[in-house]
Amino acid sequence: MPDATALYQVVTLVINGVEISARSDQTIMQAAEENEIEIPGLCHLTGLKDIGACRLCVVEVKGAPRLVPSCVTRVAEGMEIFTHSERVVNYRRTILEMLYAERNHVCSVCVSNGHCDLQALALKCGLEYVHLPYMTPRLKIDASHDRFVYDPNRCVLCTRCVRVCDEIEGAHTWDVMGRGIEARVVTDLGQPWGESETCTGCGKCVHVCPTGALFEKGKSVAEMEKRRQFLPYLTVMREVKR
Amino acid sequence: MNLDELQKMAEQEREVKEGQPQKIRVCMGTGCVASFSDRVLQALNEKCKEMGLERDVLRLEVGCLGLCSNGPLVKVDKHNTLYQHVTPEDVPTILESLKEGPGEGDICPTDLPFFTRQQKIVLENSGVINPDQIEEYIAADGYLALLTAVSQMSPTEVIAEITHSGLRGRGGAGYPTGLKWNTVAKAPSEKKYVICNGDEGDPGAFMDRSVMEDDPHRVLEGMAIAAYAVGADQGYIYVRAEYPRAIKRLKTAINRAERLGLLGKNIGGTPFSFHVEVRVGAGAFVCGEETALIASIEGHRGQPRPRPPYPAQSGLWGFPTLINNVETFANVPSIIRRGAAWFAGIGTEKSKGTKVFCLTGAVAHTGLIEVPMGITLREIVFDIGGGIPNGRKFKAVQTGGPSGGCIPEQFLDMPVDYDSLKSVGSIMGSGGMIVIDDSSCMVDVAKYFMEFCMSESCGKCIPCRVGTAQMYHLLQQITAGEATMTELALLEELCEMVRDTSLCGLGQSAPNPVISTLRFFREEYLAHIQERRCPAGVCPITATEGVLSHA
Amino acid sequence: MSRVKVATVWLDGCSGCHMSFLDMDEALIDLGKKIEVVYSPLVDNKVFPESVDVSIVEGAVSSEEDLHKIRMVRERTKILVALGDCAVTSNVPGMRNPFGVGPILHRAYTENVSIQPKTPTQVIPPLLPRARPIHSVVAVDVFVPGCPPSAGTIHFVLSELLEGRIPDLSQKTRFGA
Amino acid sequence: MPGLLSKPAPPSEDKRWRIVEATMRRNGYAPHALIETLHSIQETFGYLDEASMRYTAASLRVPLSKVYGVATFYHFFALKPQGKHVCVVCMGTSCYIKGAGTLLETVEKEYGIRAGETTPDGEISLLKARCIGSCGLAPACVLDGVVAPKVTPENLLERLKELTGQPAAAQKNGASKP
Repeated sequence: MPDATALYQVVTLVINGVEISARSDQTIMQAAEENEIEIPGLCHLTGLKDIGACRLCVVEVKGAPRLVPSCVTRVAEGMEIFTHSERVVNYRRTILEMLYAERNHVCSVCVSNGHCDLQALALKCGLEYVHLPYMTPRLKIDASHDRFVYDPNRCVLCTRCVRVCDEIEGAHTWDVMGRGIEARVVTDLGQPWGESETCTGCGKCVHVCPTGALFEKGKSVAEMEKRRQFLPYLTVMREVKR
Repeated sequence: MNLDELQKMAEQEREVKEGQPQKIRVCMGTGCVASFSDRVLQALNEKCKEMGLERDVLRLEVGCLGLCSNGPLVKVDKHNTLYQHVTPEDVPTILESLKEGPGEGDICPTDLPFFTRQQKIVLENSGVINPDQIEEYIAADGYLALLTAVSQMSPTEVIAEITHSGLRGRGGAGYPTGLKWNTVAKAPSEKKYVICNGDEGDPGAFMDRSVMEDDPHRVLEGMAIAAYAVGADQGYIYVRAEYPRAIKRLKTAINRAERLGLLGKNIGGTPFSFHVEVRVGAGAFVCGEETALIASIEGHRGQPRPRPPYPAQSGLWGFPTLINNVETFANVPSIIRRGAAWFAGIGTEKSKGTKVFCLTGAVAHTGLIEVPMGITLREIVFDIGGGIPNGRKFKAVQTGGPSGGCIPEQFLDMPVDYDSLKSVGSIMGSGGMIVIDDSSCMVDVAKYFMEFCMSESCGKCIPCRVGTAQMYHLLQQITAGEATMTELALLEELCEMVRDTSLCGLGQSAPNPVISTLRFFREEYLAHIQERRCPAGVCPITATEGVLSHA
Repeated sequence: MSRVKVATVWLDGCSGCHMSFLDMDEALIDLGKKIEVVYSPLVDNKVFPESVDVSIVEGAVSSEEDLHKIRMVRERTKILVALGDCAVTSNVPGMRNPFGVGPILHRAYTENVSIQPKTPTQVIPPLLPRARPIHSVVAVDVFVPGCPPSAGTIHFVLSELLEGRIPDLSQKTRFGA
Repeated sequence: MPGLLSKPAPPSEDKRWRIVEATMRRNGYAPHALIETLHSIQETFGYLDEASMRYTAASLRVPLSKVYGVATFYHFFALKPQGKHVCVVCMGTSCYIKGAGTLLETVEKEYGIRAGETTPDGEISLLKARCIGSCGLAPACVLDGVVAPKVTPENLLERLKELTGQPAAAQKNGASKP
């Protein structure tokens, strides 16, 4: 719900040649969405804090020296934005390819086949094949939890699980360990998930996970559908309480 | 301590110095200590005791004398002689020279261009004063600028002085310092911070370490002046854990300065207060990026965040924060003391003042140099550095570390300033300058830097995390003779993409060493790919057939 | 008008893509008027012709033999189609890649075998260090992801090629479809 | 969870925990003192074990996974004890172009360990450094805290063998010391 006392102005800007107006406290992504222009994003999930990490949502802003991440960049008066220029469309495809090449994403045997954000993005961005060499790391699956499984082979390090656990559940069981290409999401002190003393077993991480990296035990190929209705609900309810 | 008292103390200190007996300076910079100058000092102390000269000969532990390659260095003030490659066995000869004058011993000529072509501002006290003695810094007009600023200038006047001096950030990109200060000063907030970035992570660069070790008060004074100008009362100096000596000296320096009222509460008897704390880094190059550095001070993983908002608006714990690097702050006291016009008179039109470089690699004289902006690369390499040893041929100068590039021979006469370096695909960076001769393979050099960026990438954004790893593997294929032109095309494509889409400066500049070597040394890449041959003979090319043999 | 010469090739895959090809059912009859299948595991001809208009390849490149075969196919083919996820991404055959050849053979022929555990050294072509997608070995003209791509997708690909167009599959099929 | 609401007790009776506690106290047990505290533990005990990370988490009220995330992000922190002797090969640019790669390979080959590892007998840990700032003396190594300038593969092995008390092969062959 918009706060009537909030300090914002209405600004006009141009997205893909179309003049639109937006509130000055909105991000480019929100403004575009309201005008039915879809900008792809992966680390972005409405209800969680944006971190501008996946870079899929980068857009061109006329006069700006660099591409800007639309999930964390606020609109401004007179901005001229191109969300689907040839350059950014190509970059998006390469970013997706990087994810496919980084870990071992084998869609045909994945629990999330057909319900996967990464797969959907690949389709949306016209990714037909991966021209980068596959890096095929060897990563161990953690099935120690009695209800859930963590398969790092399918993790894209979007940190949605980390954020939902910290921001919404308040347990902060997940975090990222290591750095660079060696980075992994882990529970507590890197021990098996089933041994975590902080995990409440709420399953929020499983349902915000864009891929089959976190899933419910007992689900077979293509059976894991994620339910995320709780996220906007919880967010709104908390705002009301405040 | 107020301004009058400070000046009186400086005067007294200088008088004491004048009346002092013979002085022998032993370089205790990290380079010389690594060559065992500590043993030389010990021998000197013992010998003096033995000869009963303890009171007559003052032995000074000083910071870096510059010419690290010829260490340990010992300087005798009386006849202004610099002894090089000193061992404990040389001590008697040196003591003898106090009576007889310099005769024997391995004497380093001080009229070398290495010494005469330098112009010292930041390093003016390095190798001259004992960094642990605040009195020596005060005798060299230390803290005069700070007390003058807080007692006689308004913050606006201080910023104006810095702006007019034309000082630009010495950390890399060269953002105008005055402009940065002004933004922080104008940010509306009760609380503000000043951070000194001492996380010098470029391999092959140690200027900031030297400044922090050899003249820590200069950095603290610069920070305090900045704090006064922008309205901050708390500062942090973020130093790499790899620099234990710098950490110790800074902590000592803060302590001494607080005791004299030159830091802490009510500096110089004015209402201005400024507290400084040392924060120790823990081995992450990316923490040189300002938002990552802030995250690290806050106790988080050192991962950058998108800007805006800039730290000047929302930095440490969300408050406006000024971040400059060590060398930038070290310039400030001199500018305030000697005036903006004096500083602006040095250097080129757009790059003012001097720059400290760490000259290493394939040159005769390696070490720390401070030169006016606008000097040519040729002067640095061939005059100051004394040229390429062992009859080798010059190939390139690498500047800017992993974010910079390799500059080939045709640009040797180019003046060294921010814009010229940028125009040839490199950057000023923090000041690493590595001379490369024809025994090095440029593809191998590019691979070296890519490995660096890959393992220093924080892993937050995809282009940098995966892109640097992909590029490193491609370079590995090329140096192993397993690559085809397809791999080269892919490498070039990734360079562009990683540069344009990465979140922070590390990723955005990670492709630079590849881009610049591809631009100037493309034939070396082609030799590896098409002829399966490393022209410099560095890469062990073993592949016999195509990409599959090692896949 | 002579019919377009089409070959289908089976590398390291489960033959599911060929099954899907056959699933075109009655559409095959119409196609048969326009194309001639000159080489395929589905027909008797065991020699790959010197010149082929379209080669449809299923499966990843996993062994020395696959490598030899795909290079030969590429040389003799005008338009090469990578059919299905194994050909496009290496898919299931590629799942061995993180482990390396030695441990995989050991697991398959020694660890999980009770009678005469021994890794065969003859008859079977040696495995490449990694199973690879076709495009990492030879140039590919058309990528048809899917596991397997549906009969409709394959029909669309052939129809477009017969019309002289390179099919745009970006919205028609995807990895794992 | 015990120790979450009350002040947690150190993992052991070891008096050195007082040093760590002093660091936390000086920082008011604030969560942002995490890195400082880990430094203090590493300095005191040589590495960070699970118990010490739990203690830190409880004392500063920082999530366990965050402590682990920070401890593994920074290369300076070690989660395993180091060998009796530590050999650091500087991989700074100057050292690299003067052959630091060969130095590293030599030690790796001789002791069968990779950079970051310790020999099974716990004698030697081999580490890489980004730049130890002794570029003028390239290639340089740090052996048990002492910088060794202008190192060659031969004299590096010799020095390592001196450290571990084993006779150097080169010495036996009558090669002169550096």
